[in-house]
Amino acid sequence: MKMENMTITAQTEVAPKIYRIVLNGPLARELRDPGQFVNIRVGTGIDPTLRRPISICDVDLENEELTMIYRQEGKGTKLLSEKLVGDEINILGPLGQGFPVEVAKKNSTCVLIGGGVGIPPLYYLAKKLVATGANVITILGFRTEKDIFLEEEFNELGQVIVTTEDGSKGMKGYVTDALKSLTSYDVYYTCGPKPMLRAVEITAQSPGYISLEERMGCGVGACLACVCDLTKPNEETGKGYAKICSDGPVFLAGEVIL
Amino acid sequence: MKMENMTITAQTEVAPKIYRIVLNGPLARELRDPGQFVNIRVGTGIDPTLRRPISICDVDLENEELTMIYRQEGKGTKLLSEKLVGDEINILGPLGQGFPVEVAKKNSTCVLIGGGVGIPPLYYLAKKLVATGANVITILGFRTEKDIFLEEEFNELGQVIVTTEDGSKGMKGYVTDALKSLTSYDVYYTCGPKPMLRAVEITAQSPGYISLEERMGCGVGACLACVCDLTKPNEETGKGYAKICSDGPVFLAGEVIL
Amino acid sequence: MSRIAVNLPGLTMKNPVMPASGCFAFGQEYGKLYDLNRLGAICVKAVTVEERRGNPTPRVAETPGGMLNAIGLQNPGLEHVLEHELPWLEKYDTPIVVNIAGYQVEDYMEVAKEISKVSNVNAIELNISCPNVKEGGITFGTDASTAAHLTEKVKTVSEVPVYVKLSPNVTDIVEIAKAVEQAGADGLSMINTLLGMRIDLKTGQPILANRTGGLSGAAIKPVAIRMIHDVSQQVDIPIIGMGGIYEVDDILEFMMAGASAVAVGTANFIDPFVCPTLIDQLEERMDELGIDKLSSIVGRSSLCNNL
Amino acid sequence: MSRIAVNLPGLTMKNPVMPASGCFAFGQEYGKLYDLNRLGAICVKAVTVEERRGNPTPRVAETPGGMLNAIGLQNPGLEHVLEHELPWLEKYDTPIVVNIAGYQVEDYMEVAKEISKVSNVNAIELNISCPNVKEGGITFGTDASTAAHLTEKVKTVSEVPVYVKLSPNVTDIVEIAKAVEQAGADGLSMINTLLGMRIDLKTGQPILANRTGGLSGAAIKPVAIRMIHDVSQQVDIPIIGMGGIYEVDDILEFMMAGASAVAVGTANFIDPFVCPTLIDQLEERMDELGIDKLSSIVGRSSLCNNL
Ligand SMILES: Cc1cc2nc3c(=O)[nH]c(=O)nc-3n(C[C@H](O)[C@H](O)[C@H](O)COP(=O)(O)OP(=O)(O)OC[C@H]3O[C@@H](n4cnc5c(N)ncnc54)[C@H](O)[C@@H]3O)c2cc1C
Ligand SMILES: Cc1cc2nc3c(=O)[nH]c(=O)nc-3n(C[C@H](O)[C@H](O)[C@H](O)COP(=O)(O)OP(=O)(O)OC[C@H]3O[C@@H](n4cnc5c(N)ncnc54)[C@H](O)[C@@H]3O)c2cc1C
Ligand SMILES: Cc1cc2nc3c(=O)[nH]c(=O)nc-3n(C[C@H](O)[C@H](O)[C@H](O)COP(=O)(O)O)c2cc1C
Ligand SMILES: Cc1cc2nc3c(=O)[nH]c(=O)nc-3n(C[C@H](O)[C@H](O)[C@H](O)COP(=O)(O)O)c2cc1C
Ligand code: FES
Ligand code: FES
Repeated sequence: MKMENMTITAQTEVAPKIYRIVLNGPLARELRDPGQFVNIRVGTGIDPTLRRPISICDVDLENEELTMIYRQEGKGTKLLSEKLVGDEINILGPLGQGFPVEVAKKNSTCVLIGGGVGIPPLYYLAKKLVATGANVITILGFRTEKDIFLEEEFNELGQVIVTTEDGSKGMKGYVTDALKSLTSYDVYYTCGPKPMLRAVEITAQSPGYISLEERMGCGVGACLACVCDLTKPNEETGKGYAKICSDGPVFLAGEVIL
Repeated sequence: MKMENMTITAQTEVAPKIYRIVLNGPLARELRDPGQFVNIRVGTGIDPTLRRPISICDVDLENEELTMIYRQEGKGTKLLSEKLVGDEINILGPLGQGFPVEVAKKNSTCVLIGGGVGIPPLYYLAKKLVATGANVITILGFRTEKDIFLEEEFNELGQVIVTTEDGSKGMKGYVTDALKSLTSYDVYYTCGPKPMLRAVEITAQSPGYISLEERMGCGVGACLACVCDLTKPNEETGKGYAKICSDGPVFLAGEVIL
Repeated sequence: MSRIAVNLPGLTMKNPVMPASGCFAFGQEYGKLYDLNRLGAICVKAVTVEERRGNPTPRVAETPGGMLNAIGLQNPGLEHVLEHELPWLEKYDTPIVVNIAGYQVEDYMEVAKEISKVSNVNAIELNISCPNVKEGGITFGTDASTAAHLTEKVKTVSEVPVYVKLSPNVTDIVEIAKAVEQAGADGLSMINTLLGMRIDLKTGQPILANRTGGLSGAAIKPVAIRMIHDVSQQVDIPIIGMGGIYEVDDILEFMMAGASAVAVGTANFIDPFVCPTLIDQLEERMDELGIDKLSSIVGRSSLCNNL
Repeated sequence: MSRIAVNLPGLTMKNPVMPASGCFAFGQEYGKLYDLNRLGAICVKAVTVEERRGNPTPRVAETPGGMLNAIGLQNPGLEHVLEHELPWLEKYDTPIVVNIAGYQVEDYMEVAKEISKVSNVNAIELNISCPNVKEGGITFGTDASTAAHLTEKVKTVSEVPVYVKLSPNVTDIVEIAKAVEQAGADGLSMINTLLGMRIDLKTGQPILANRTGGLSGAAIKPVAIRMIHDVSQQVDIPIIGMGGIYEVDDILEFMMAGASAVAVGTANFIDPFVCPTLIDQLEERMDELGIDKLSSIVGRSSLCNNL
């Protein structure tokens, strides 16, 4: 983990209100696992007060570049979207425990299930899984056709099933509808809104990993803003809860209460 | 009075921590009198909260340009000094009652006495006075040689006496020392720190006009933050005080208690 | 009734926005900038029996996301207000709320009696919460029974509805709110400023000549929301909400917390056009959020209320 | 003694800066980022007798210039702290302050007794001001005699100096400060958070699952300065000042107001290196302002004090 001013080298709107930002700086080299996130200081003064957590979507270790994809949601992401190429931005990260890639064996089948802005962290995961020789099937859930992003990029890494709630593109319905149609896979990885995660956990036929979101204070495990309950107390520490920012955001499915 | 986003067309450091900024926009045409000021919104969010009052130093009505000279004092003027040519900045103004030019008759002698960042509003005043055919003698007080600004500009409009507290340039001492050396003049105009204004008021041998400063809230006369006491109640309103932002900042010497 | 109209005792407002007392003088300054008829109501500066000269300057200091003021209730006094300020406002058909203050109960009563007779005064706001003068009401505002007594007395003489402006500088604002409601208040205004101080590092002394001052602006918004939320669940009289309103969303947040109308103070100093601007933005924002009528969201945060 | 060293009961501090309770857990997280020996002291998260799971999430909400939190005193409980957290801190020679909380007087006493025996604990901070749990102390913090009683009891069992952490959500903080001083408090910590609320416009409901939360950050600084100023003139025990410290100037402002040391809370979330950074900047800023020794400016704003 580092705190560093990184330079924006690209910023584009890839779908309505969805931005792709690329940041350059040595901090990029610190990335350990897909699914880790950074905590972004979107302003310089006292307002906004808190940093904004955004998942790392891709990394270019050689060129020291991190890519993130985010939705312009409220005040902070709006400020972020107004920054220009060449601007510097203060980044704290990489933070948290990401998706375990080593659990996927060569030639095993991994299903990646993402909803909306839960999709981005799955992209670097997919790349890493493909690199280890696993087969990747990706299910991408959107509300409607125009919201779609990253489809092409995932296409290059394996089979992609797009679902839209209104059926305007791909399969009509939810990611779980697509998941039900898959017969055999060895592990799944998922990130998205909580109701989706709950549905995926129930539907899935294999062990899996779930990435959670929560409102954060510190982002480093010190303030206890972002806890979730463990299904059973941690054997080592005896604690009945986990901190999403430092113990997560990725947990083994079933490990935490959604 | 208008509120307008004006464009910065020049910004230079003319002496240590003293900046000259030029703003372009139709608001410039609203200027009525020298000595009026603008209230500048130096940030965009909630911090800094208050606008910063800065006197108008010069105006170019044709090209719609206002010139201000300010000292980088605290947070707000620091933010202002960091703005770049091409940036827009929200201006409220012109505000207040400026120096009366019409009281100076043709060929009469006017003494302008400025201390530090009290000097800028006297510049446009000097130009207007010269235009009406009055003779202008300017006394400019600084702490030390390197703080000097606007000397050359005033030189083109009449006699200039520079005083420095340490004697590094011009006359050693205060503006009042220079004022004492002048024998006959018809009216004086002064702006600077309060102790200087007090000294000038005592020293001067003619009627004069004094420009005051006070911490402001609204800048338009609505909050009563910036009052000063009148020597005797206003005949019309019966009020015993005046608002520096809207009744001033310029008052007839003796009209207000310094 | 329009989507953004609201009705409170004495105040038929075409929209829920009024300038807050002390931030708008008696309207003449901002009246040069826009038509005051666009406002839902106008709340004028505190009026006392006699002229008050207020505190020495500096009277304001900036703070992070806010400001301190220690004006000290400067005003030209009842007679002058009756003769000059209120008549000037007659040309508007916007309801007028007059904020009143005093040293003792009798002062409040005198001002209330005279002011409430004026034909264009629609309501009185009892300032029992000015933190900037020792006798300026803060003692009335921090004790429930004193506040109730004052309210009761003023109600006996006022010909218009009486709103009591509560101080946030108390342990239990609900207690005070309930007491003044029982004493007959027609509504509440909340919140006044939080007591604060800033020190000038160069002198080591407080920036304000009065040493302490009242904190207003965005910084205090969550305190205001909390107090309005808590009070609105315990009283039946309407609340005029204020404290850090800068944006259109803030208006909606205050109303969801339990305010029936809002007042904008400090934000006028940042943007003198803020009141009409927010009013103009209101309907579009309601559309985005699927809010049909403004009156329907009052107190929405407390589930049971008004849904 | 160095220019920036300060001495308080139980706390020999190489500089006046400590992290504030609840914003630094038990040090392990920030200990990965820098050497905790650089700190003047370390104040750890509230400890209760039993493990506490705290409030449901969301537990934080952003506000203008600040944030709300409703963590709800989550902590692993006395035993775990004694066995795991405090031993981990042994490797540092920085004084440790342990913040303690409870449901009733006996709880506080039990924790104080056990914690104060630990060799690397230098002081206890009595949290009588947590606004986020009904039984979390706020009732102790809003009534002078209850606060005094608790202080007295804890003093009978504590082997280290006891600082009482005051709530700002009161009408008269001076009264409470004086009461706990008389009851034997060795120092005061102030201020804890102001009660606040934010509402989510999309749902109409409070953002925090606990509905209300404690407001911290830059927004509350003027309130903290005012309270510290007022209290420091009426008590003789030292004050650890906190509430919105972000910049080096803030440290000096708190000390001029009357604080003998300071704590930094929310700012850690913005910049995890803020404490060592401010410590590093301190002497240069003192030079600029002509301040010789930090201890000489404590209470400078009150003319008479310590000049
Ligand atoms: C570990 C993690 C990874 C994330 N990765 C991504 C991503 O890759 N792309 C993306 O678009 N979004 C992501 N999010 C959500 C993103 O953090 C929020 O959308 C963002 O913080 C909203 O900030 P705002 O200023 O626009 O909204 P505001 O509503 O103004 O934010 C106010 C406060 O609430 C917090 N907040 C609001 N919504 C959320 C949320 N959903 N989760 C956490 N905090 C929230 C903000 O951080 C801020 O503190 C992630 C969240 C977490 C916790
Ligand atoms: C009518 C008028 C005209 C002025 N003209 C000029 C000018 O031409 N050039 C120039 O350099 N300065 C001028 N000043 C002073 C200038 O307004 C302050 O230096 C400036 O506001 C300081 O802001 P800051 O953010 O740098 O300092 P901070 O200390 O961060 O300011 C904090 C608050 O205090 C106020 N404040 C601080 N110092 C002063 C002051 N001396 N007068 C009024 N308010 C103050 C600020 O406006 C702000 O609200 C003028 C002041 C007034 C009232
Ligand atoms: C400069 C100033 C003067 C004020 N004068 C009064 C007053 O005379 N009477 C009163 O009841 N409140 C007064 N207030 C308080 C405001 O009406 C309002 O309650 C408070 O500022 C919170 O709102 P805001 O954050 O929008 O400013 C004053 C506030 C300011 C900033
Ligand atoms: C997330 C969070 C948790 C806190 N937990 C505690 C606590 O356990 N005990 C306590 O006495 N104060 C607690 N506080 C209050 C802080 O110690 C401090 O008094 C307050 O935040 C003001 O300082 P700041 O503005 O620098 O944050 C907490 C504050 C925050 C923001
Ligand atoms: S955000 Fe502070 S512990 Fe997770
Ligand atoms: S600054 Fe508001 S009246 Fe002058």
